[in-house]
Amino acid sequence: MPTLTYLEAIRQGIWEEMERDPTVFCIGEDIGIYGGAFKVTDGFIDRFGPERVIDTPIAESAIVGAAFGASLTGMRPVAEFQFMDFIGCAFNQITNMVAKAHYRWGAPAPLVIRGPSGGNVHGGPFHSQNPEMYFVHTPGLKVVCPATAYDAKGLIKASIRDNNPVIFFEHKYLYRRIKEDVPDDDYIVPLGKARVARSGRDLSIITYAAMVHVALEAAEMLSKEGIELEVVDLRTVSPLDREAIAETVRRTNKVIILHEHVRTGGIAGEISAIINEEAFDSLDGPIVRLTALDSPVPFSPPQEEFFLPKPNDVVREARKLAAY
Amino acid sequence: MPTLTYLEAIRQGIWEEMERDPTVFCIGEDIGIYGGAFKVTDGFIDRFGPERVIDTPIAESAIVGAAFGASLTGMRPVAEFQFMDFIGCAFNQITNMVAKAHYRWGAPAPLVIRGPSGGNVHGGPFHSQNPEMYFVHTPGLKVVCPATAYDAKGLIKASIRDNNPVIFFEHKYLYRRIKEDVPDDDYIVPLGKARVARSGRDLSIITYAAMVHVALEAAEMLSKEGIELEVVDLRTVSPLDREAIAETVRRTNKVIILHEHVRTGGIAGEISAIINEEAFDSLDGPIVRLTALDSPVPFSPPQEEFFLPKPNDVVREARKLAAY
Amino acid sequence: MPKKPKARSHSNHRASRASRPTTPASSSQRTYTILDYRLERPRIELRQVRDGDTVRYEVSGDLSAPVPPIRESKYLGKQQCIEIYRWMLLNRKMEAALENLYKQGKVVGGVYFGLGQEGCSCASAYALEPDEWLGPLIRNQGSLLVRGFSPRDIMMQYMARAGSPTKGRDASSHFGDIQKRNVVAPISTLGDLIPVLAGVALGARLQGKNIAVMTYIGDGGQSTGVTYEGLNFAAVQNLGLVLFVENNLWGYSTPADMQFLIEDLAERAIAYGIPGVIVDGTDPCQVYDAAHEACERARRGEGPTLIEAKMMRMKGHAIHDAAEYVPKPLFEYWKKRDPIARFENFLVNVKKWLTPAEHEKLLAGVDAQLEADREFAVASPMPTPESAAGGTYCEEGCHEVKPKYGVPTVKSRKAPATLRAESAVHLK
Amino acid sequence: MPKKPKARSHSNHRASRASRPTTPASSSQRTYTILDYRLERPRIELRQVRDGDTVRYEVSGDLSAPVPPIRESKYLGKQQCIEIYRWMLLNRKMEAALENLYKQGKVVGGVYFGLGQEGCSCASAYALEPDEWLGPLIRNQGSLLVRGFSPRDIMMQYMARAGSPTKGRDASSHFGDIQKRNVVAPISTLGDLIPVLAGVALGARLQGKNIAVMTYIGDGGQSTGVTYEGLNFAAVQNLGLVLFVENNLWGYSTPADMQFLIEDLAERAIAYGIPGVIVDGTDPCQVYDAAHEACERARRGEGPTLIEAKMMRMKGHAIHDAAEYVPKPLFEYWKKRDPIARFENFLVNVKKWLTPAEHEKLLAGVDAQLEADREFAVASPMPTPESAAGGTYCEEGCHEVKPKYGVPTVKSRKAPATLRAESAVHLK
Ligand SMILES: Cc1ncc(C[n+]2csc(CCOP(=O)(O)OP(=O)(O)O)c2C)c(N)n1
Ligand SMILES: Cc1ncc(C[n+]2csc(CCOP(=O)(O)OP(=O)(O)O)c2C)c(N)n1
Ligand SMILES: [Mg+2]
Ligand SMILES: [Mg+2]
Repeated sequence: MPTLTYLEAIRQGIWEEMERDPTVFCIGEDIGIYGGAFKVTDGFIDRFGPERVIDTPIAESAIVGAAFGASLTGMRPVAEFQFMDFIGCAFNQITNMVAKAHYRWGAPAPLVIRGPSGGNVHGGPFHSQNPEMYFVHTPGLKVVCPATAYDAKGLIKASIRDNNPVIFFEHKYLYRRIKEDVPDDDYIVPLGKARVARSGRDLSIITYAAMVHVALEAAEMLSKEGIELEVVDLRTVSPLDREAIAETVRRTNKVIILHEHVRTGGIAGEISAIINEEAFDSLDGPIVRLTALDSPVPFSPPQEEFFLPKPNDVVREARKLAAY
Repeated sequence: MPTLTYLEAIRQGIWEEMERDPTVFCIGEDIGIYGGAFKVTDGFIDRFGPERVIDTPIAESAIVGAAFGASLTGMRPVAEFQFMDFIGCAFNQITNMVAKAHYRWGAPAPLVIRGPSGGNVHGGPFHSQNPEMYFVHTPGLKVVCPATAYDAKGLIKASIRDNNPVIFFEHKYLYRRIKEDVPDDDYIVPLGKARVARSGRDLSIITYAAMVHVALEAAEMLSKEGIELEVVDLRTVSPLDREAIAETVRRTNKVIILHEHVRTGGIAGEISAIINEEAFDSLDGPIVRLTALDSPVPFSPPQEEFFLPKPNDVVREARKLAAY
Repeated sequence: MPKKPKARSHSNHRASRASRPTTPASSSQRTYTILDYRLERPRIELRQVRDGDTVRYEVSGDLSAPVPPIRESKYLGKQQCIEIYRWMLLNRKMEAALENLYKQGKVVGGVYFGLGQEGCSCASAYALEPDEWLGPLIRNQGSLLVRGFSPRDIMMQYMARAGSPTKGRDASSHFGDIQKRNVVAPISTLGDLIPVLAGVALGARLQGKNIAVMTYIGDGGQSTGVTYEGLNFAAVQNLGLVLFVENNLWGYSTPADMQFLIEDLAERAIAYGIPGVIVDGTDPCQVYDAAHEACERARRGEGPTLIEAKMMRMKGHAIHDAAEYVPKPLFEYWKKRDPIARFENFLVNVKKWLTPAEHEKLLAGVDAQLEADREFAVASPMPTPESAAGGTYCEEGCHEVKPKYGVPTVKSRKAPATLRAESAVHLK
Repeated sequence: MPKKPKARSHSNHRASRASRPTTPASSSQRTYTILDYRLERPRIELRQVRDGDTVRYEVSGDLSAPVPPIRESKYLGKQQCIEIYRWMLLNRKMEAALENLYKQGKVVGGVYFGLGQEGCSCASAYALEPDEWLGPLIRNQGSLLVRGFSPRDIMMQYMARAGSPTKGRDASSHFGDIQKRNVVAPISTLGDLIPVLAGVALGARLQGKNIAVMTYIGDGGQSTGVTYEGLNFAAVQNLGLVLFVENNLWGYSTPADMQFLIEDLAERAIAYGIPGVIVDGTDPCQVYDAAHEACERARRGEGPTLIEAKMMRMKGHAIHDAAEYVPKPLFEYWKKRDPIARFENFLVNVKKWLTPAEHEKLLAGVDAQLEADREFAVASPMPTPESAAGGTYCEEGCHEVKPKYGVPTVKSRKAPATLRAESAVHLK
């Protein structure tokens, strides 16, 4: 099995889908000859030609609109956003035109909007955001946020095959930092299913994307103190895997929710509510949120580090909660 | 004290601020001679002239951008959105340009974006939405949602005087349906402070805007059965009044959160998390969410009624929770 | 700068653009072609005036100009003209029926009218082939009829009935059909359909077929940024979009003059490097001819066309709006240019393609159809409350997604499947 | 439709629009004025070609055309030309210093360059008065210097230091100042500054003063919808916006030809009904003259101007980008048109406004200033981690908001304070 980075895995997933299915095509800014700002579509134009790897003007509403239109004819567009921070430029098109299409008039919209998100790369306020909650809060969309190379490939393939619009957030911190064995063949990871990234009996940490690695690092440290963390990687933040969330709480009775986006209105709130609904009686302590600060993402490294949740924060909160 | 509708109260609040402060002006679509789709600025152009009551092209990003630009010179623009459903057309401008200005470069942005939101008027998927969560989840913005005529006037005045960008959601179902005595003089209702709309000892219901009236109706019904509901009207959904939330839970130990917007990623999640953080030990039962369904707002009356939370839903859930 | 971009090898041939400058670039004068089909150019001015305590609009100019004749079509024969006329009648009479249903309290919400614009809706949609696509706006109920929806569909939409095309979930012209009628359901926010229709043409082209796709935007809605993004995208991608800019002088209460500074919205075509055309929107022959030529261009793979149709919204924005802000003389001026009355005169008196008896029969047929549809619609049930649930997502087995025009043929090219040597990237 | 909208009584006088058609409306030919200041019009074509396994760009055309002279300015005297030249040098050398700091690992993130565009940034900003406003883009670091920021400010931004204008919170040219220098901090998404600057002019006008406000957009960024919305808003509101469209042939890796179909972006002015001007962006005298005339129009309350500056981005998108997609001959062609070398030749050899000795001294002064700033910036501390917190909101006492140009004078008009008789409204 070849060893691929997270980025290579996504690239391979899209490539394979384009080989397999002639209705799949890519559209976005600088994705052709340049291969995209992060090189996810490197070489695609050479293989698939400019017909299926379409460089567009800088016009995000047009990109999403055109992708949706093409999907109505039975195509499966994969639209790249150069940075997910710019998704607000297509917000109306995504949340009103695309997300509501199936409910209103029965039009499936099998399109994927994908691109890099996330911080810890000193990208500053406009190249580090995690805007996924806007879309989790919009019925009609699915929202996918892989944490590993294996999942990245399997989830992008599942997203392309899904008959619903999927917003696919690629964490740019992970693009080249994680590497693992990824099967060369055709597999998918189903949307809406979480995975237990590490089993533990003492307390659960529910998280996804880059924060999975923060949680795992903390789990390693805590394990030495005899505190065994269970790490749940959501993989898909919409739809959420309510069953997996409830199960882990029933097992450990204590839970930390960890996310990289800003605290207020974040996914931790939603998960708190779900736990209340599904497993209130299993709770032996308050649900703890560990999140970024309620501010834009600052640029300067010491500030960004302060802004983001770190393994030490997890360790500190886990100790407190374990002792509760 | 004159009796004013919710709409008249908002109109009076803006009018008074324009009389008081020459830096206040209005900008939006059809707000001049027509007085706005709902007539909130009826007569304003006659009194204040087209210089201060600016009819714009249909261009929401331009409206917000221009309002922000004017605010940088020390003006206090009040921008009307014809329906808050269209706010996605200015999403990037609001969340990236305006919301982040103070954090990034110390520019206060004393502007108000106001307009009608909310359902129950058979407006269909694009004239009934409650998009406030998108902005609650965006640090740098304040989000205000009055439930009464008195508050509507006091809150719009406070919003105009605030040095931060405020998104002011006017519930169109309430515009002409509620009427109360509203002082003719200058008062404000401070942002960020909830109020207890009805005191009760058995369980708390935390809500805002039109749902306050649903809660009060249910409270009336439950009171006859001996269940005393405490109704907390948040008034401002960002910043949230954490103190008021914690207090009511400490008092009643059981809580229902009621909102009109879709369930997943809604404010009930955030409030659940806050309660966990501030008053976990006071909880004698699971936090209950009562919300709209996770779908667009359907048009047909029986469907919309099914979609929205109703007094009977509150009664049913309150009985269950009281018995927990 | 690199001048006159050559057609990129992969995109369809870039046709000569009708609106490109014909004057030498060295002069500071540039000349462009804007085809103008009109037989009259109204000379009327609107201004905002203060009048005692209030501010209002006032018109002046040549308000008593004679009504122009219908311009004979280059393409339409007798039968087609009569068909279009019938659609126009159906459009108008259906809206009259809706107004009645509203008065009877049967309509949920408001009613939108295309009064005075029937010729534009019907004759434009008439230029499309069945396998081509249309995206209507709120006033293009006539276009929907031409595309094969029935008056009962629209009536049931307005009455929020279970049998409506959206099963009660949405209102008015907010419906579509991707199977048979190839109509994209609009959303309220204006301009968003433009890139979507461009995308439909892109999808078809990827499947090997250049089709015409048509949508509309108002004098107000064309101020939105997405209009610009969408039309520019269609232009650079050479997609067969036919965009009707329906300049009916008002965007809700706002006069067109407050939306833009230029004289004719067709001038905006210059900025995209595509053909711009002006037609009298109350003359179905002009509308059809311009639409037909634009569709033919589209089918030849020569890219989009912007057609400005000049006319007047003859009612308020919707049924609640009495349009008191519109100066009365403006209504009177345009009332004389009623598209149906003039087309009737053309068919019955000028061309004598319809005898009075045939005309009567045609009217009666329309009335009968509408009456039957009205009865059907009124008798149809409301949706159940529970029908609000479900359908937010396309679930397993709910739809089969397959290419509409044929499986795209894929050229096989050599290229390495793996990422090339690690290159420098934006933010590591 | 109502023709030639009269100035609405309340807005400033609508000046004659340089780009309005001069041909009679009855012809289908329309002629517009696009002022073109250039002394040469490059004739180069770019195309996408397949080359074995890969796809790449290729240029052809008159690549060996002689370099044009600097066009003598109508307005700039000796002292001003030298000042602009000094700003250009400071701009370029500061960016060279940034490149070095980057290589030394002192820069956080990337570096953006305005190489080849210094004349456009500096000469345009030079046309503004101190109490007027500017909104820079990422490559307009020269404009920021002209507005009164120092090289150390920009260096500290790139090094994310505590003393940077944003106190470490943002990068590159992403800073502003509403107190003294009247600069709006840009955000990354392109085009959003355009309505914002229009709004600044609106604010000033409400306070009784017509000012010029200037901002920039690239050949790529101008494809965004907000560009259209913002410029159209400025046009209809008659606001003194001076928009420089910096056409440097590339938007990241995408050639300008793939952003639009027209030959010159100045043609887009036609669509707004405002003057469109073309300048050679490598000639500071042309840039200044066009900017000055546009600013004067703005100050007279005559509305916005679109100025297209033609030039070439002489590096990659940012420091990580080697721009391998750019055909080498294009770099060579534009290298010969280096704005600094040509302006130096103009000042030293053509006009003899600078003796070689004076020129040496000027260069040395710039170097010394940069060296001092570099040292200061490098020695300055990083922010504390805790400084990330706070400041998301403007708290009590943190800022006083007051009108910058004077309290608006308010006309007193009679009008009833209460809502008129209940009128029908949209959705009750
Ligand atoms: C983006 C957006 N902003 C505001 C509205 C509210 N609105 C609906 S129709 C309308 C006027 C439209 O005018 P026009 O485009 O000229 O179309 P017409 O009604 O004249 O056919 C407005 C402002 C909207 N639908 N979309
Ligand atoms: C709305 C938006 N989409 C995408 C980007 C990413 N991006 C940053 S700069 C750039 C290219 C800009 O090209 P141009 O406007 O020509 O400016 P130049 O870099 O040539 O000065 C792109 C695509 C962005 N900043 N904003
Ligand atoms: Mg209109
Ligand atoms: Mg460029």
